[in-house]
Amino acid sequence: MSEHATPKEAFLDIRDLKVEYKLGKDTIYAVNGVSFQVEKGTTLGLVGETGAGKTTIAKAILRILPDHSLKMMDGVVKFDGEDILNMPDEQLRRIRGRRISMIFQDPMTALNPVMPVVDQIAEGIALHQNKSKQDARIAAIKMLEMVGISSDRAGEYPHQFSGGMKQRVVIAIALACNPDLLIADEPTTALDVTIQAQVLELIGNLRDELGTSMILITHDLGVVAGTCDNVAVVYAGEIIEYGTKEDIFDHPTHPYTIGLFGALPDLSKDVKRLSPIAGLPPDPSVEYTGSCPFAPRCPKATEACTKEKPVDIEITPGHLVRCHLAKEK
Amino acid sequence: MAALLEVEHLKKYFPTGRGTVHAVDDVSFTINEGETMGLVGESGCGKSTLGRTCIHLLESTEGKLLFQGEDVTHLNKKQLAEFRKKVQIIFQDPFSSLNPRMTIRDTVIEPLMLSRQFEGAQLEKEAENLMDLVGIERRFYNSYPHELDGGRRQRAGVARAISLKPKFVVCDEPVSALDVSIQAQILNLLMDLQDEFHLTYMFVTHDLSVVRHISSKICVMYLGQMVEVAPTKELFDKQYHPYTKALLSAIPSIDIHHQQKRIMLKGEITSPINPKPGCRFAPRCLYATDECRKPDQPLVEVGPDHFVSCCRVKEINNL
Amino acid sequence: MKSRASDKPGSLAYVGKYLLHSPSAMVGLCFLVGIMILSFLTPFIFKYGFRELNIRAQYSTPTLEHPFGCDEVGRDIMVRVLYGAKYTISIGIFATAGGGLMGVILGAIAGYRGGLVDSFIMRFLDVFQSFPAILLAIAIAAVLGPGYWKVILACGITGIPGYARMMRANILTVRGSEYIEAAKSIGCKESRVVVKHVIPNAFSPMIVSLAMGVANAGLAASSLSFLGFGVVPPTPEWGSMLSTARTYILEHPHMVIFPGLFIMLTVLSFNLVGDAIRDALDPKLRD
Amino acid sequence: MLKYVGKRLLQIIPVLIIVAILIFVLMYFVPGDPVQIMLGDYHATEEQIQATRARLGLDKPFLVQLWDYLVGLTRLDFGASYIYNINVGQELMHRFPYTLRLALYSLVFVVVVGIPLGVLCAVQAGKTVDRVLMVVTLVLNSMPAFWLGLLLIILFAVKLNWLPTSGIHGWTSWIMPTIATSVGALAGVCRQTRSSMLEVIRSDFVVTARSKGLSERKITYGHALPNALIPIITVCGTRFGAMLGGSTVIEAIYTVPGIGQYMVNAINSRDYPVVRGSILYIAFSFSIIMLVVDLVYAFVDPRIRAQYVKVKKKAESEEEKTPEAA
Repeated sequence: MSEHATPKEAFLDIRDLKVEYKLGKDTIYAVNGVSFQVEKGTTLGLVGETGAGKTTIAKAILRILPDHSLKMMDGVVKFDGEDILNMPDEQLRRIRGRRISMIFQDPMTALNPVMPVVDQIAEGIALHQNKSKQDARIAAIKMLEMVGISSDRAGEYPHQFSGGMKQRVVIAIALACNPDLLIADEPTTALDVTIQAQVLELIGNLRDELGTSMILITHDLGVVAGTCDNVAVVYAGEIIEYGTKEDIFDHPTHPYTIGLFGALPDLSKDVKRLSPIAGLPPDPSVEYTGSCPFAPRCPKATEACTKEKPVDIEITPGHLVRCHLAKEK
Repeated sequence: MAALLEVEHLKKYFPTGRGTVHAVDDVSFTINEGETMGLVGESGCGKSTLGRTCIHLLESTEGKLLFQGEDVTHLNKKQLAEFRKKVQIIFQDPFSSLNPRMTIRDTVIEPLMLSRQFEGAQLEKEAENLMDLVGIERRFYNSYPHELDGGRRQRAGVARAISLKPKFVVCDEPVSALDVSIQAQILNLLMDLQDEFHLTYMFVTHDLSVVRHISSKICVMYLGQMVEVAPTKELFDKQYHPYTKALLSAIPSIDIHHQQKRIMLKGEITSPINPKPGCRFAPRCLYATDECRKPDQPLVEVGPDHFVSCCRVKEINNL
Repeated sequence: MKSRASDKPGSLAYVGKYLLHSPSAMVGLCFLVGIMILSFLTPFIFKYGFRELNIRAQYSTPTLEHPFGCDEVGRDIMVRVLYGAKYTISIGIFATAGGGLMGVILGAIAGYRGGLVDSFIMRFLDVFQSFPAILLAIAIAAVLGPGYWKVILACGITGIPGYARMMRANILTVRGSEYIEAAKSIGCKESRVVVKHVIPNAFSPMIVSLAMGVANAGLAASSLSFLGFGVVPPTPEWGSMLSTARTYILEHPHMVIFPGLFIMLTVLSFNLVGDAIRDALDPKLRD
Repeated sequence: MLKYVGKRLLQIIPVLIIVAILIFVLMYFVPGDPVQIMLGDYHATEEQIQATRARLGLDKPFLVQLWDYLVGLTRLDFGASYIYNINVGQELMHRFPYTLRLALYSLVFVVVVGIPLGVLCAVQAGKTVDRVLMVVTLVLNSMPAFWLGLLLIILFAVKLNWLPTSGIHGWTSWIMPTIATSVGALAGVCRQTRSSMLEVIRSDFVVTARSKGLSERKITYGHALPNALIPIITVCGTRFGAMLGGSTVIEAIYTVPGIGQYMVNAINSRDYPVVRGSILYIAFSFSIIMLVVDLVYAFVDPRIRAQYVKVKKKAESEEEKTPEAA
């Protein structure tokens, strides 16, 4: 496994993270040795398709993966110098929601349907800022106004809000205690495009205002282009390419990254035919220990790709590619 | 090109406990033979309802439907059976659109069998040809839908839809449940089939980049009303309706060096239940005046085949 | 996606295969089949008949000769208990089959036709649903009087409203799904849509509640017999045996133990099988 | 809300009328003459029989009898017992407290023990506690209540001599009936709580709650349980309704002078006014309990509440309900 070129400890430092869980009789190899860093005040985009392991990475950072199916979690997750994976639960709970918080994909299900929204926000504030219930409510209403929901709707229940409004509530919950790191897991996937624009702008503005670091998980390269500083492309539970936004969008190097761009209908270019990536997404119940997981679908695969697992190659400073072919460039 | 489907002042209302839902409210357009019309809009705008109403999966409340020049607004059982052979639909969710208790082979065979054009071994052979055509491997012929991935399931849905060699296919968000890499495979398949069988598509979607790729003409809907219809190239070059402008500007672009300024709309889509007269977009529109709230908004022709439903289109765009 | 040998999802063959691989379901099934066979074979296996009086052995506590002891007129309780198995089990099965069939038909009609027919059927069932199940069975039994077939009728009718509601709900779900629209769009006649697409998919979830229903019907039947509204003595139905034994409970408590134990084991077996069927049909609940 | 309750109460009336007519008609045509049974074994003369018929009004034509009965019902007059000549309504009122007490004690026992056990099973799903409890509740669920009642008598009354065998003499008399009535329900509630908690525990909002840093206890009882309550309430309500209708077998075993026993005896002696009266009472009390259950739903779930209360026109909240998928 590679070490990224950052000798000093980053704000969030993840090294060789591995997560496996059980699904029936199968073992799912969800995350297979992922390492990356997030510096203070920057935004990292985690891009990949369904089942690539993006959400698992995010949940592992907060250790909120479901206990009943989790089989193995290994590696190092260091947040501001503290080791998250080996921390006692009590200490971890003081970090969750206060220093690291999360926005979830589906606003329809992420809110407790039988609790007024203001209480769902106030709960975290009361817990982490030692405020009385009354004060926490006042602070929660302020949060609601900050995300563009008028205070007279504070006592309403989630079902009384539309999708976009619910996502605003979720954002308010996440930012209630002014966290240092925000993990946004597909925050706009369930929303319409004009609402997506509103929500992305809201997240972006609040992030800049509060100076929060962010990990944005998405399958949409367009969203990444507008929001992130650095990008990690995830495939089969591995980061197969990592770099700045410019590295990835201007010089995509891994055949999968190139394939993703080719498969995407582009608004600014005219192509008669799309060039899809052949084959199917990888089977997560197979562990690719001795080969490149992308080899079966890769148009440029050589014999080496099926026999040896590629390691990260730094083709330009900070631009890492996990591919045998990157060497030749 | 001859017109294949002409839709005139089509309306589809649903009575509900809380009032009448105006899902499709006075929509008119024409689709020519062999072309693809993209129907775009956000969730709840009535685009799926419109697609289904055009092919008699839902009965229209008011208006006129012409198919190959014939009036097909009202059909008796026999006419409907004939009509069904010419129009088909591909659904969004490739799981719920396949009967979970039928194998892929049975799903594809069923329409062939019902058409009575094939028998016995011929039936089997035709079904296998179809499955081959859409790219389902032989080993999956006898699989049940839950054993397949989304892409293959959608291929089965496509095979069923084209089995009777229809003229017109409504594609209702056929790729929105699929991943980017699989989405491209299905889009290519649909385009290949269009060339091969001279199909006409109505492509219903919320994804503007997909619709730009596949359509020759685009119709934008908002809350049951058509706001703008134009040839694809023209629409992406120049939009006239304030909603179309906002919609197009909101699409995240993958061009990191030219991120355009987004037009932010106020608020969210309002209710289609007993809507107020006039332009449905008016409550969110930056340019709305009292005039916009009058009933019977005009459809303005702003260019060749380019229509906009906005009474202030000239002032807004300095025409 | 790994492609296993294709079994039609939700089909009986599929459920059967699953049951074979579930230990608890196999235990339940073996008990039921075993006791059913024994029940028919008692005259050939045991020394005593189920009606055979033996005054000398009156109130005998369990011995080697009479493993479960003897009753107030010296009949061998073990023989009687084994012989009586066929009543509880068959009542459970027949009542559920009959009630289930009626319920499914009514529910299917209500769900598919909708409108007035639907309201009429559902209002009619409301009348039945204004009673708790066991009290409804008692009320019906009160009207019908005691007897084997009458118990089946009482327990069967009791089950109808529940099955009908469930079937109706399933039909409504299936009817709204896209594959039904697809079937219409490829030109299926309405009858074909119903028979080929709607009914099989709507019925599949019913299997679970029917399996569970057998246990409930068996339990209800023995309660009826216990109260004297069901199968009456001298037939060795377990509930009626308990009803008799109850009179002697202070002096001869052993008479109470075995009939009740076998009711419990039988109901438990049906429940085990039912649980396994639910697991087979609802993979969501596994893991 | 009040309007909804009123509407529901009005809906109960036609159901009760149909039940009344149905039961009257059915019992009228059932073979077996109550007068014969009343006058018993000794040879009654034809005059005696006729006199009794006339006294009970059984000599009138069928439709007249039915009409008299229905008119009586509007005055809440259920008629008098053939055998004891006591007004059925009064007797029901007299017996109701016994049935109510037994039902209430059982409900409390079921709720206080069953729900926490179910929560425990869900939280510990797959671990030893859960596995053991699941087996135990499955066994208890399969146990006929009357057998359990008899076993309790053998153990606590016959062998240990701690509790009275039957009848109601002081609070100790309630212990065994309560246990025998509630054990099956308790097992059912425990299993239902477990399964609906398991479903809720995996939902996204529980993950949201966890990511806020709440303690597991707060997540379980503050977020998960309130969302898992609806099916649990259904089970509790149905069971309570059944108990309130009279725990027939239990009342029979322990000779609790409740409504269940009243009806069972009446059926055996063909005391039709009593049977009709108790059946109507059962239908009425069960319908009321089901109404209460629906109101409790509304109390725990604002979405259900919203359906009952006339909704204010709120444009945004209706967005998701457009028939796009229709």
